[in-house]
Amino acid sequence: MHMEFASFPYLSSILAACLLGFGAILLIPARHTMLIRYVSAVFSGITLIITLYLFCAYDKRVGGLQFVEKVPWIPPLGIQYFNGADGFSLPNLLLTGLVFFTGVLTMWRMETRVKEFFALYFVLVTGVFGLFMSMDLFFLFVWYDVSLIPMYLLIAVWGTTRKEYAAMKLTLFLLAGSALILPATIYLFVQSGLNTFDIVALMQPGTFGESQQKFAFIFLYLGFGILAGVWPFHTWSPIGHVAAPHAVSMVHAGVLMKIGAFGILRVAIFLCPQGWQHWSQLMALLAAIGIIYGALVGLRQTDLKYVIGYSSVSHMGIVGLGLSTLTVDGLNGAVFQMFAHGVMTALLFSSVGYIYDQTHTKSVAELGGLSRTMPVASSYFIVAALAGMGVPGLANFWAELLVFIAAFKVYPLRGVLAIAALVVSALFMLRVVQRTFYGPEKEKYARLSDVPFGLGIPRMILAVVLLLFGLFPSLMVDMIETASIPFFNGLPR
Amino acid sequence: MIVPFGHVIVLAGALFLLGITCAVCRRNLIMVVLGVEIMLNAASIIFLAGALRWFSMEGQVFVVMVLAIAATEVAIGLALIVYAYRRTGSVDPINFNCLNEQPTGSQLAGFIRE
Amino acid sequence: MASCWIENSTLLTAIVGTWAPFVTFVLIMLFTRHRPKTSAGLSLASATVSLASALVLLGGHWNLQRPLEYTGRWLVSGDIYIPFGYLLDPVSLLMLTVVAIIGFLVQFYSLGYMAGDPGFSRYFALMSLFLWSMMCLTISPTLFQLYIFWELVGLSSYFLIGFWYEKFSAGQAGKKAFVMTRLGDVAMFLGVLLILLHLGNLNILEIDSPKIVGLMPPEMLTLAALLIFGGIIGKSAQFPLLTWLPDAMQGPSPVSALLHSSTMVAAGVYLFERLFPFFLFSSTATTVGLAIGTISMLLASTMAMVSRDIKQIWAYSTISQLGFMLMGLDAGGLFAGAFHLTTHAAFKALLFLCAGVFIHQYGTNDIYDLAAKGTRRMRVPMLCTIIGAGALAGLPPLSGFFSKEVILAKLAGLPNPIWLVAALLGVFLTAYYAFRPIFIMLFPPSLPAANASNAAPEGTRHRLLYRIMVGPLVILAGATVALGFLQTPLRNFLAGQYTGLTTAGGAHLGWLPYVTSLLATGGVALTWWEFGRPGARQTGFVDGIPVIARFFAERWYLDRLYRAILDHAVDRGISAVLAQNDTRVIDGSIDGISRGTVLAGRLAALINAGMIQYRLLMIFAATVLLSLYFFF
Amino acid sequence: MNWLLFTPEIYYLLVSLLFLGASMGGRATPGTDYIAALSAAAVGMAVTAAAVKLEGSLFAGSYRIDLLSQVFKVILSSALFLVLCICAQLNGIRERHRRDFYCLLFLCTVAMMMLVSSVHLISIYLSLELSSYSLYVLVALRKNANLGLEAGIKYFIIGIFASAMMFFGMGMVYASTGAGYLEELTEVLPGFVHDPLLMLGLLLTLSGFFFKLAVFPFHFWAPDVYQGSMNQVAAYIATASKVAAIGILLRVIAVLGEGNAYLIQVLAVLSIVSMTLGNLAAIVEHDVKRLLAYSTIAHAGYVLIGVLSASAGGYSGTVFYAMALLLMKFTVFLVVVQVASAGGNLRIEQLAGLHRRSPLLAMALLVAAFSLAGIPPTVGFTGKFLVFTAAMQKGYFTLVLIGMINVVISLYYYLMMVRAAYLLKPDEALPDLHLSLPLRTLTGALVALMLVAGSFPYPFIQAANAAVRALM
Repeated sequence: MHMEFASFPYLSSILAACLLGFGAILLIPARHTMLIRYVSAVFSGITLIITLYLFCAYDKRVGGLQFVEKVPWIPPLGIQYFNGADGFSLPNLLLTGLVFFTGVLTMWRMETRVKEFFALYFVLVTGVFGLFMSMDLFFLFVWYDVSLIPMYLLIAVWGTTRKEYAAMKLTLFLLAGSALILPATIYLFVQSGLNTFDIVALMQPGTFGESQQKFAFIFLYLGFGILAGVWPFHTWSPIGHVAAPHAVSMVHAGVLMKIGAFGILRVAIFLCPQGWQHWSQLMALLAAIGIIYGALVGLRQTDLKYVIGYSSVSHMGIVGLGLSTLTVDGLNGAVFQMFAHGVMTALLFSSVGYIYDQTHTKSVAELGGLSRTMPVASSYFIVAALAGMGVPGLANFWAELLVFIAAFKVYPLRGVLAIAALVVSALFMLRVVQRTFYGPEKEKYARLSDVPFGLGIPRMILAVVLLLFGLFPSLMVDMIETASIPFFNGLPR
Repeated sequence: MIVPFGHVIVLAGALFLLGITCAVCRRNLIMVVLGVEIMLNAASIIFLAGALRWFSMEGQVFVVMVLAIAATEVAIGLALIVYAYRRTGSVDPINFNCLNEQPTGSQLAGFIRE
Repeated sequence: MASCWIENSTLLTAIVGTWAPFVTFVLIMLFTRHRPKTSAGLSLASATVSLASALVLLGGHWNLQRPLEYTGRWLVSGDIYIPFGYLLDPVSLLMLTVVAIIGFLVQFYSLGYMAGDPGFSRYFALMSLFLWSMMCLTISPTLFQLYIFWELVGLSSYFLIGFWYEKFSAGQAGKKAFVMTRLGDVAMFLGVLLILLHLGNLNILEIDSPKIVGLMPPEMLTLAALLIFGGIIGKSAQFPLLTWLPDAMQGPSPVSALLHSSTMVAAGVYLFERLFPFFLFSSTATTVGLAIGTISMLLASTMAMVSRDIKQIWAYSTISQLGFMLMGLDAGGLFAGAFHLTTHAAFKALLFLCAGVFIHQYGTNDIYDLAAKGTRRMRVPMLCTIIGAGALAGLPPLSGFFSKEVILAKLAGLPNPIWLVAALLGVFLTAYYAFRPIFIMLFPPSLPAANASNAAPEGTRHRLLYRIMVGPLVILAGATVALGFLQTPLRNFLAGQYTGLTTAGGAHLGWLPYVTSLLATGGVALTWWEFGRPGARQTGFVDGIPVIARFFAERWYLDRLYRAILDHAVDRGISAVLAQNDTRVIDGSIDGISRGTVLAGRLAALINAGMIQYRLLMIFAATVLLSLYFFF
Repeated sequence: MNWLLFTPEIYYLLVSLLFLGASMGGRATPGTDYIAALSAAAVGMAVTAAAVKLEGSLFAGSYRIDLLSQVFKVILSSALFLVLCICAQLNGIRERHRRDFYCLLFLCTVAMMMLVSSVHLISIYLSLELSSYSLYVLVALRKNANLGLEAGIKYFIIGIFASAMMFFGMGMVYASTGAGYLEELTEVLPGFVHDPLLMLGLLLTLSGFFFKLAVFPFHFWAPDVYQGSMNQVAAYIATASKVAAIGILLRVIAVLGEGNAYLIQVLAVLSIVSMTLGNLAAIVEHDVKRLLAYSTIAHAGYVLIGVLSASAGGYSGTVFYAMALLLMKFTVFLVVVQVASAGGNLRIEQLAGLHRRSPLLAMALLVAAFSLAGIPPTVGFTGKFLVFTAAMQKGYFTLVLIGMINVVISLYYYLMMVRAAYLLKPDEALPDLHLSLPLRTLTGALVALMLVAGSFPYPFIQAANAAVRALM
């Protein structure tokens, strides 16, 4: 067996931290809930630190894949345990670390079946991490499924509204996506004739013919697109968001939907660039519809989480639009948007989580005047809502800006439609803010307490991240460019 | 071969079909078993035809073997049927269809529908 | 940023001046939320710094030959280059100074006005946020930067309008303001993108240079100009997006004074000034702009004539005056617009601050109520209001007279006389509505007993607050009077801008000033007749025709129209249909598939449920089918 | 003749005869009998494992010992051992029938071992019948006679019907080619590809294996038999019997080989219908065993995908799949046997609250269900992946796609089991389930094995490859 490690296996140590955390949680007796929480926080904190380190340690001048780890896994089929990080995956890894850690803190006060919850949560995140770092198609698929399956129990056991229905729907939907991905993956493997699942090897120009690329691309696009909330395959997501417990909503909207978009990028676009060019019109159309549609439907929603859910559909449409533009800017914007939207939704769900824990309702109509009782919790929500509206100074603005510029250049009409949706998204976000936080204080909520400092930490982290990348977008875009520009230069013209 | 091979095949096929008809149509477990025996015999005819056609003894060995097998089969079958007759007083296959209570499925369907 | 930014004193001044408020904002939000005094001190200090730096910059570059531009990399993605930087030229320096001065005065005033408010710290943080974004907007060298801060001033406006968020209507008004300006912003964004598409970058100086005509086809240029004008319409509350501004008066009065009269809403006009040559390249765009300006001016005037709310009257007058500015600019008078912007900033801020004093004292916005409670006894604010209203009405020798005169002269130079006529009508109406509240407040039908409420509030604390508030009034009143006489130096100062540009010089008509002042006086006189003279019924001539009065008071039913569109077409229309589509069609078909699967499952189970022989038959049949497959 | 080659079979036959003798006389001693059977099975496993490297042929070449057969024999002997592991409480049958039960179980295992070694039509038919007869009786042994009897009769009738068809088919094959040995068939087949008689004969011949494997349309016995027979027997049918059927199917298909487009197409049709029908029917099923029967039918469809790929990869994938099936099916049955400790049937709702009653069993059920559904990183996924890859190499994209869609459908009912175990609250509080230490170890080991073999499948794939090499 020939192994290859470029340096200390940082990427594997992220996975190891997750798995060790999982094992530790399993070993702790279920009644020591506090210990389980601390263990979870520690291990998730470790992953955050490693991802942060990787994000900073990545050498942007060299670019390309770094922190590579390669171990043969199933040699007859050319399957390798092949991890690497590049400008596309690092933002997502960082995002996962952030959401993971803050998610654990958000669920600090949860009391039911704590042990099982955190164990499953760790499994979920392991899959997500694995997917973002894997450069082997087989492993990528494995991680994809690993990250989906715990969702069922996480939602069905700890969820709230229509939880079983939502959990079943979500699981089947996403598995249906994988039903499209796996055949296409194997198809590519077989057609390449290279007997390898190595993405780097498969993405060499000329590996696949044009018709093969077109054929495989549409399967991969739709398969991953389901997870990315591409219209009209988005309906699982608002329902899932609503039903899931807060931390799971955070991971779900913040990271899981990114998996879909990342899959489109890493698998579909990397391996089938000609297919990408062929289908980009369709991608742009679906994305533009998704953006407007999500915003307009969000306007009608009365449940806080539904609102966020539909805003996610809209925002993921922006990612899709960026991916469809076939430009560097579009890719930059799309990846940036993955990150920014992830942090933003995580912040939204985290805030809603706190509010729900206090008031026990998510209905916009019942809430009101919360700014008075819990100004800090409200301001976190408002910050995230502003980010969602694309207000400058927060990370989302830049991402959307890049995508819109690219889209406007390439698809003027669809670009204009998408940009017009900014008004609607502003309208529905502000409407929620207005009805939930403004207005006279309600008697029944007058006695609720604001976020204590400790519980505020996760939201603080997320808000600071939003602001940081909002003020210094170069930090992110320079990173993404190390991947997007070489990728474009390598494309066959 | 005196009789053309094709004729033997047709004969065997007809016998086989007869056996199947017997097994499918008769409302009596014993007759069902008998029908299957007829099917076996039809197969034996084919083997014999094959043996003659290829001048090999294998086909006849088959037939000998299957005689034994058929005997075993009938032994087990009759044991079961007699046992069944003792318990239920009937050998009508229709009386042996209580297992598959119709799945209601309404609960699951309702769940899907919600 | 240029590597030697420390050494370059101009740049350093600019950076310190613009970013000090931001630092304040962050400090207040993070650390001093619960220490109002510290927050106010910080905020005022940063406003002082900004003011000082703005004055230094203005003084240091009074004789600026060509624009100074400093840019540094902010974001590079692919072929998009977004710099952050500073563009110092007469237009931006003048605006910067206006913003800094009024910002400083209003913050000082707010010490008194907002004293004791639970959100005191938050207020100053938001004011600093606004100041920062407004200043950065002013000195933007690229349209990107301008757009970014354009959005940010909108954001601070949203928060400040909804400052008293417990009042439901305040939050609503903030939302309305944000969304309506967003509507314009989207248009502007598209226009910006269109320019980017053809020009490759968004440097304002390049956009203003004649080479753009070669780079953009004329129809594209017109389209871009019109789209950007959409942004101006939104921000400056012009027709048809004008209804948010009166509602924005839900915010505290100093906010109205700073944001919603003198600076933020003027940002639209400022943008026009920035892209002045660009707009002039497209005659269609200027004509549309002229029309929009005129319509807004007249429309707002009519609305102001019937309103009873003092702040709303001034808000309408703001719309109307912004319309005036746009008319002047569209007529080709850069100086006309800029000068009126400056004088308007002074006198409108003055008016709002005065109104703030009244409201603070008596707790009502209604002019009749105010009159009945005895505003006329508050001598200084009353006098200042009269000065401000005089300037607004264009009475000589107040500044408003001079700046309006410049605009009218430009309009007179246009071939079509209708614009001049409309503008003169506007002058008359302005004088009428400006003095209507004055006379109502000066001559209430009955006065409460003289001692019941003293002119100056009692108590030392109250007196202190009152003094704090009155201070800026006096300064602004002085400015209102003085600015008119600074016309020539300002004209010379601005002459450095866009030197290469030749525009149709305004006709210098000797009779115009007289006609203007006559009309203004006439307006005032009519008001006096209706409201001021002893025994007046204090109802305007419009009130005599209820239909029209109602029409005006309802803002020409524009608000209702929008509401209806939003409620019926968007909310209950498209949105509802789409939501239904989501649950019925998409989810429905998915649930249908699931149901179908279950149904198929039941069928499949049925196949497996028959008696033994039936199964044998099935086996046989299936085998026969399969063997048939062989033969065919 | 080298009788050493025949050691495992002889061993199991002897054990079976011993139990036969014991059943004729002496009082029933359940405890001792159980220990004896279990240790006999354990020893048998060792014997079979020791014989794994043997090669040769017996009985005039009609019986081949090679790596393939030996690997399958190891799997079969471990299946027997595993099934005996959960026979500690044989509440399903009368005490006096215990020895008969063991006797038949061992006898059946012998028959299956012979089946995977058979290379002549006669030996195939003989061993197939032998194994079936033992099972007919085993099914009918159930104490709750109406269930067992009905299941037994159904199994018997459908079984003999299918075997008659098979025999008829063999006759046609023989008559048209004159070949009795599989090897001979290999040689003569290319000349007869367009002979409809032969094709029909082959199809009918396969029907016997399809019956064992529960492939449509020969699957009709499965739901009733699983439901009617007692839990342990159902477990045995679901594991050992399937493994043996897969083994012999591989041998036969390897002979029919490539280039037989018609047959491949028929297999593809059968595979698709089996998966779809099985999965659909399972959706509305509430009886766990019946549900498992349908899932078996579906799995037969997946197995066929590997078989019809007719390539080394497909065969080795199929062998891997057989091992995977044994593991995961058995794990579910272990849970069923433990939860329904009284020996009755189990409805899904009765799994309620399992995660409290026994977290270990709940987890085993969870992992096994996901493995059955084919979710990574479990062994079920790896098996499916191998099979699908092989099919794709032959260009059967649609087949793989349909297979994946079926995975989605199947996930629904597997999730229903998981849901019951983790979500539902039992109507009345049920006592905790205490497993004995060996059982706990066994359960843990099974779970670990499913995960490990799923994540590190390479050694297993190597073994499967080696076994398959005997076929090529």
